[in-house]
Amino acid sequence: MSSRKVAEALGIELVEVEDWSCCGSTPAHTVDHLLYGALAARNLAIAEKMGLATVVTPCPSCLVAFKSALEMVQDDGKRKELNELLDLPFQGEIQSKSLLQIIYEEVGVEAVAQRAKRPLEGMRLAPYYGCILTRPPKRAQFDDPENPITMDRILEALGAEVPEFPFKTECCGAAFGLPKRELVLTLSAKILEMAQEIGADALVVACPLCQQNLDLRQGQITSREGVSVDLPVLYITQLVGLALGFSPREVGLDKHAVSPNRLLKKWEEKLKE
Amino acid sequence: MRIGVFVCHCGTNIDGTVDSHQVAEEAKKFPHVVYATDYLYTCSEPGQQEIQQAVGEHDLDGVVVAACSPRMHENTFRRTIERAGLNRYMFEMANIREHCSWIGEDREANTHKAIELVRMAVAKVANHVHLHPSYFEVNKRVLVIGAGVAGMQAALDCADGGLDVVLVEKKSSIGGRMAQLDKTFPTVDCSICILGPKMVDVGQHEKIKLCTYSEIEDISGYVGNYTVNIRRKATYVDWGKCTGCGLCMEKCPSKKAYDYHNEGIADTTAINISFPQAIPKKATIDPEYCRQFTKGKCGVCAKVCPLGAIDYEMEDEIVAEEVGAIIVATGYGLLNMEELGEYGAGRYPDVITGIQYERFLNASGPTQGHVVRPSDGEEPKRVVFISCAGSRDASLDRPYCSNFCCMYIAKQAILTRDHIPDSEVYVFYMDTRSPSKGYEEFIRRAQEEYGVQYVRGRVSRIYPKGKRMVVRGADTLLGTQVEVETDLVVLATAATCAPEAEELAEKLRISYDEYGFYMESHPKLRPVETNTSGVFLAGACQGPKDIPAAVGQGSAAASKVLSLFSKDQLESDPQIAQVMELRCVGCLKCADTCPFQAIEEKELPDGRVVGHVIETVCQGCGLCTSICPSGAIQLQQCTDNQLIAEVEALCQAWRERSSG
Amino acid sequence: MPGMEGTELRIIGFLCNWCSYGGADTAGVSRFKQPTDLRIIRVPCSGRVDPLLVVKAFMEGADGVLVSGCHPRDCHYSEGNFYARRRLEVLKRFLPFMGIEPGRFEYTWVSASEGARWQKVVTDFTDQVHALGPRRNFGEGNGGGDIR
Amino acid sequence: MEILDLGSIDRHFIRAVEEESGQDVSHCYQCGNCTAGCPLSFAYDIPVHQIMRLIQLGQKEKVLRSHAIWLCATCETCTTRCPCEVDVARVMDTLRIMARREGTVSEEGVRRFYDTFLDSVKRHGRLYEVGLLMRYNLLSGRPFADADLGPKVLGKGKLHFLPENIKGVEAIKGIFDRFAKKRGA
Ligand SMILES: Cc1cc2nc3c(=O)[nH]c(=O)nc-3n(C[C@H](O)[C@H](O)[C@H](O)COP(=O)(O)OP(=O)(O)OC[C@H]3O[C@@H](n4cnc5c(N)ncnc54)[C@H](O)[C@@H]3O)c2cc1C
Ligand SMILES: Cc1cc2nc3c(=O)[nH]c(=O)nc-3n(C[C@H](O)[C@H](O)[C@H](O)COP(=O)(O)OP(=O)(O)OC[C@H]3O[C@@H](n4cnc5c(N)ncnc54)[C@H](O)[C@@H]3O)c2cc1C
Ligand code: SF4
Ligand code: SF4
Ligand code: SF4
Ligand code: SF4
Ligand code: SF4
Ligand code: SF4
Ligand code: SF4
Ligand code: SF4
Repeated sequence: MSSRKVAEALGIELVEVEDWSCCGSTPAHTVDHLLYGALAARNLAIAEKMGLATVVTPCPSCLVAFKSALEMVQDDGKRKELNELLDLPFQGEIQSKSLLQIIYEEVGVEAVAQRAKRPLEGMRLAPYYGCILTRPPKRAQFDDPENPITMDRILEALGAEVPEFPFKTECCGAAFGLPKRELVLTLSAKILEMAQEIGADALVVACPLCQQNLDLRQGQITSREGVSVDLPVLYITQLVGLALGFSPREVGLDKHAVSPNRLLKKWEEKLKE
Repeated sequence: MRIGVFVCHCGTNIDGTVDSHQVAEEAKKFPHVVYATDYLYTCSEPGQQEIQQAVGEHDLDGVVVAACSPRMHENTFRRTIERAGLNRYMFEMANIREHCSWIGEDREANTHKAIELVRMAVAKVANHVHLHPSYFEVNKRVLVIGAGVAGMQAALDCADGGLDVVLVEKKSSIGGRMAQLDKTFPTVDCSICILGPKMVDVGQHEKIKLCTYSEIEDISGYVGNYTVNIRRKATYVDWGKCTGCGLCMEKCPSKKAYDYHNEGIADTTAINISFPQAIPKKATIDPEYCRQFTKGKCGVCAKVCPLGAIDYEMEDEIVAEEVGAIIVATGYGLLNMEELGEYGAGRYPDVITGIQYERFLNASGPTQGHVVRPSDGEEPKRVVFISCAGSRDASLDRPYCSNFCCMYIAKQAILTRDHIPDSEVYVFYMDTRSPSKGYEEFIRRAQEEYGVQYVRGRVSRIYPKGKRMVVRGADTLLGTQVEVETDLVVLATAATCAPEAEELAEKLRISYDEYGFYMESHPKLRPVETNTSGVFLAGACQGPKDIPAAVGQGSAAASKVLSLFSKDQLESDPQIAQVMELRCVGCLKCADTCPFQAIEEKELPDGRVVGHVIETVCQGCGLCTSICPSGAIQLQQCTDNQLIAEVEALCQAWRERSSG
Repeated sequence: MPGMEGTELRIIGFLCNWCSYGGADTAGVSRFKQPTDLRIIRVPCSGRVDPLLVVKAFMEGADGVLVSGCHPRDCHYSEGNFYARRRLEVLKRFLPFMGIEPGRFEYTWVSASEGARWQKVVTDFTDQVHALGPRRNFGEGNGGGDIR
Repeated sequence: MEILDLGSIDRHFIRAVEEESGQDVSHCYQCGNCTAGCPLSFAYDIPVHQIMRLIQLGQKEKVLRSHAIWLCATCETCTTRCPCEVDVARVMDTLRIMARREGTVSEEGVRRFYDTFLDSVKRHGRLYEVGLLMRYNLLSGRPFADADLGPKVLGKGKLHFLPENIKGVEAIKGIFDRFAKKRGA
């Protein structure tokens, strides 16, 4: 798990929420908003009981679920309904943030850069934020909805080259990988193509679902959409990890479908210079 | 006292949800009421005559009309009873329309409320006394703030009518936005060609004193007698000497100063004359860019100026002017396009605003009228216009329509096709708004004669693709997503209030709406008046409007001032504070509180000191009345007794209600 | 006139002529429906509202009193609303000592263009007073029952 | 093209959508921005602004039987950019819930996927990915879909082969049970 190691190295203390359960993400809210809220609220209630101030999640879908539950709990009527479903009462006195937000706001770009042992020089990276990390702004309360820049700033500070990437928030097809694969292929193809067009060596993501869609399916995209794509898709935490001095294996770069070896090689050469 | 009550139906406006007849019947039971009736339209001529008649027949000495808001017809009815021989202040209105019939659907509750409102009004009138206005001299000079086309028109009309005018303009030249435009719709005549002569007239008019590069510092006084302090900002050039020869501009080494007139599409020099037709044509140094100021050395302009006009030591100067009326014509601002993140505005050089495009189109603009793409200076072959960029947008807190952009888009689209015959022009729009004479025909011409593609749908996103931009929108008529690759995108950014409009309003004590546009006294019937007497509005400061409308309002405001000044003396409102000297203990708390310094110390023959209200200065706010420890100073028509009478009448009604 | 007894409470409003009274007019012109409890008294400026007048209204049996003026920097008389605010704030702290719940008195700002805001202010305040219910001790006729 | 009888406006439906979504559909002025930005527009049978229009006209059948509502990925583009501040994504979500209730789901595959997903959460407390993949593929009658990904995924230790039940599985079941009771199912 790259996130945990990186967080620790940045001085963020992560405690696993005991016995966490899946928040239900997209499927739950198409069934019922109350059920959706309750599944997320269960985790938050446990975290509250553990005395934690913030729940951090690497997954924007979970984040949305948490934020929705937190929104619901502000309303007295809805809070009552929620708690009728839960074993452990949920107070709503906790906040929820993405790991990216914690790194950007609490650690700070400069502090991250200062800890970098191996700057990301020579890498040309296209940051891809996905559709729900910063939108809608009212709920996300983080970064800019149209032109988010937090990953850009972190990567730049770590020495990478970050070109203007117009599709930062275009949708990759989200949860449709199984039920509507062709949609994911079409949408992900556009994003990958644009990244290649601007000469990126890799896409940088902050969401496991985006990562899956964009990384795993490149073979399918190439054969179905008739566009040849071959672009590693890395988590922002993995890149921060590399800069902090972790080995590619330590940050889990061996687990990707599209090998980042070319990128790594380019980087190592640049570092040697 | 003998009070008559007249309850209005206002057609069905009141009687629809209030039983006006029953209100009149109940009113007959109130103390002092000797006559009560209801009438279909009380403000109509027969309605007013009925009041006049009743005053005579029933020997009334006080009148209550229960009808619309007093803000609507108080003056109408005051005049009515005056014609019947009563003192016009022996009158009160009960607002049973705006505050009652229009806001509740329950007829019983409304009727009941109306009865209580009438009862309160009756109780107040019973405490009224005769009031008589006094008269004061008027200073027949007028201040016009803002020298756009509206302010210029107002100034010229006033000056031609014989008034002395002080015209204050923030920028170094008069002309306003219109001076930036290329051509004007719907006739497509050259903007500066029609504005230029007017600017010269203003500049040369012996009755107009021009204060450009100036702002209002503060204003005190009241209608007929205002004192205005004007800050004349330092230009660092002695305008008495400068001839506008432009030599300094040629030699100034600081060539990257922001060019306001060209909306930043070109740079200018630190010392500059904002545009060739500027009036007055004088140079100004922008200290933000001048090396003498930023680096402490240069002095080139001082060396080259043949007239020795440069003065780096110059400081702002405050000049006081005495005037009797004020016309505000400060125009509008434009939305900062960076608020439109989805269009990449501010990030992508080839996404520009409509006013920037005017400068590209303009033959005296930085490109001599050649339209080019800012990123590489090449001629665009495709131009996309996006209407309502930030207007009609509740998500940006700007739900209103900016009024003139539909029309100028059509104009710019036509001009684009004129300038670049092989160009393709697209307009994304939601509706086209073209309600004035010749306007709709103009938009049709853009489509029919000039082949401009109008696409009904909003644009969601713009992103760069190679050297071009991709505009992704919808065609809602077809129900489909559309995309077009283009060289240039022009945003019709929303018209906003002028910068610092609110601050100026507070100095003038006029109201503004939630967007910062100034509030007229009545949206239909008093469109250029404000609620502060002596202050008038003209042009886009009241709300976005085009040139014909702005000019019309300029003339209208001028005629209001001319008619105000047609009398040598003005009537003062007698609804002001009065000190009962017997009760006054001379603490002068009232004088400390009065925001208008309307209270002075007065020594009585017996040596006692009391407060004294200066009649013409008092504005009738009543602050003094609520601060006075001995109840000695009373605001006429709103005395303690009158307010208490209202409260008591209401509470009496409540008590009767609960005891059944 | 027992018609409204039980459904309406006794609410009185002091509104400045330039802003809030105009705002209430705007709400009317826009037909923004409101509860019927409120009776409005027009004053030139919220600064004209003597705290004693508010106390008087409560003594005489009002269940709620609302004062509304111009927005802080928008006063027709430059600073009347600042005076009003200062004095009425003091009053607000004083009311509980007279046995009047603080929720029965509000001081707010509404401009002449804010019809929708006025509708909300009236509705919220009326709801707030209804939540507190009618004042105890009232009905004897002299209204002074609350002050010992 | 059929003639739409404007007398057929189902006000009850409009109110239900408004209540459940918390949105005022009359705020939509048909600018088309949602359709313009929607990444899935290309796949929709009815563009999203027309979904909004059909709701305004109370056309319950057409809306709840549309494919579009099931192809929406809840990407929030429409909500983010709607100039009238309509939370369009929330409306789409509400329509899916209503379509389930009314039994008018037009995209069985998508619904089945969501159900299988939730079922996995219900059984194991977490997502049991391989189980989800297999169950879903079995149910949809294409057992080998995405089989090409198998080695890529399993070989890299990405998906877990055996379900990893959480201790609180009972607690999760409790949520589902109480929920079912509350909704009267
Ligand atoms: C791109 C574009 C194209 C247009 N094309 C047309 C067209 O073709 N035809 C048409 O009819 N209309 C057109 N218009 C509209 C036109 O610009 C306005 O109708 C017109 O300028 C309004 O005139 P105004 O005098 O009310 O305001 P302005 O022109 O804005 O003038 C206001 C003046 O007041 C000054 N001022 C502001 N605040 C202060 C202050 N506090 N103290 C002192 N001075 C101050 C300003 O500097 C300015 O000089 C266009 C507008 C735009 C944006
Ligand atoms: C159905 C309808 C609804 C409307 N609603 C609104 C609304 O809600 N709000 C709004 O702002 N506007 C409204 N309008 C527009 C409004 O009617 C006009 O703006 C307004 O009446 C124009 O006033 P006027 O004085 O210019 O012309 P008019 O009202 O037409 O007055 C002209 C007068 O001149 C007289 N006259 C004509 N020829 C001669 C002659 N040769 N010699 C002597 N006298 C002559 C006529 O008899 C008439 O009395 C509405 C219009 C219509 C048709
Ligand atoms: S007096 Fe007022 S309420 Fe009566 S008819 Fe005239 S406008 Fe209507
Ligand atoms: S300052 Fe001197 S050089 Fe410059 S324009 Fe004026 S007269 Fe000419
Ligand atoms: S002193 Fe300033 S304005 Fe004059 S020439 Fe030098 S830089 Fe230009
Ligand atoms: S004038 Fe036209 S472009 Fe401008 S805001 Fe109104 S409708 Fe939109
Ligand atoms: S506050 Fe009252 S008592 Fe004091 S000086 Fe003024 S009028 Fe006289
Ligand atoms: S009413 Fe009193 S405080 Fe107000 S202006 Fe007149 S004297 Fe001054
Ligand atoms: S973006 Fe909003 S206003 Fe525009 S069509 Fe869609 S829902 Fe309606
Ligand atoms: S949330 Fe749904 S309808 Fe809205 S833009 Fe995304 S996919 Fe389209």
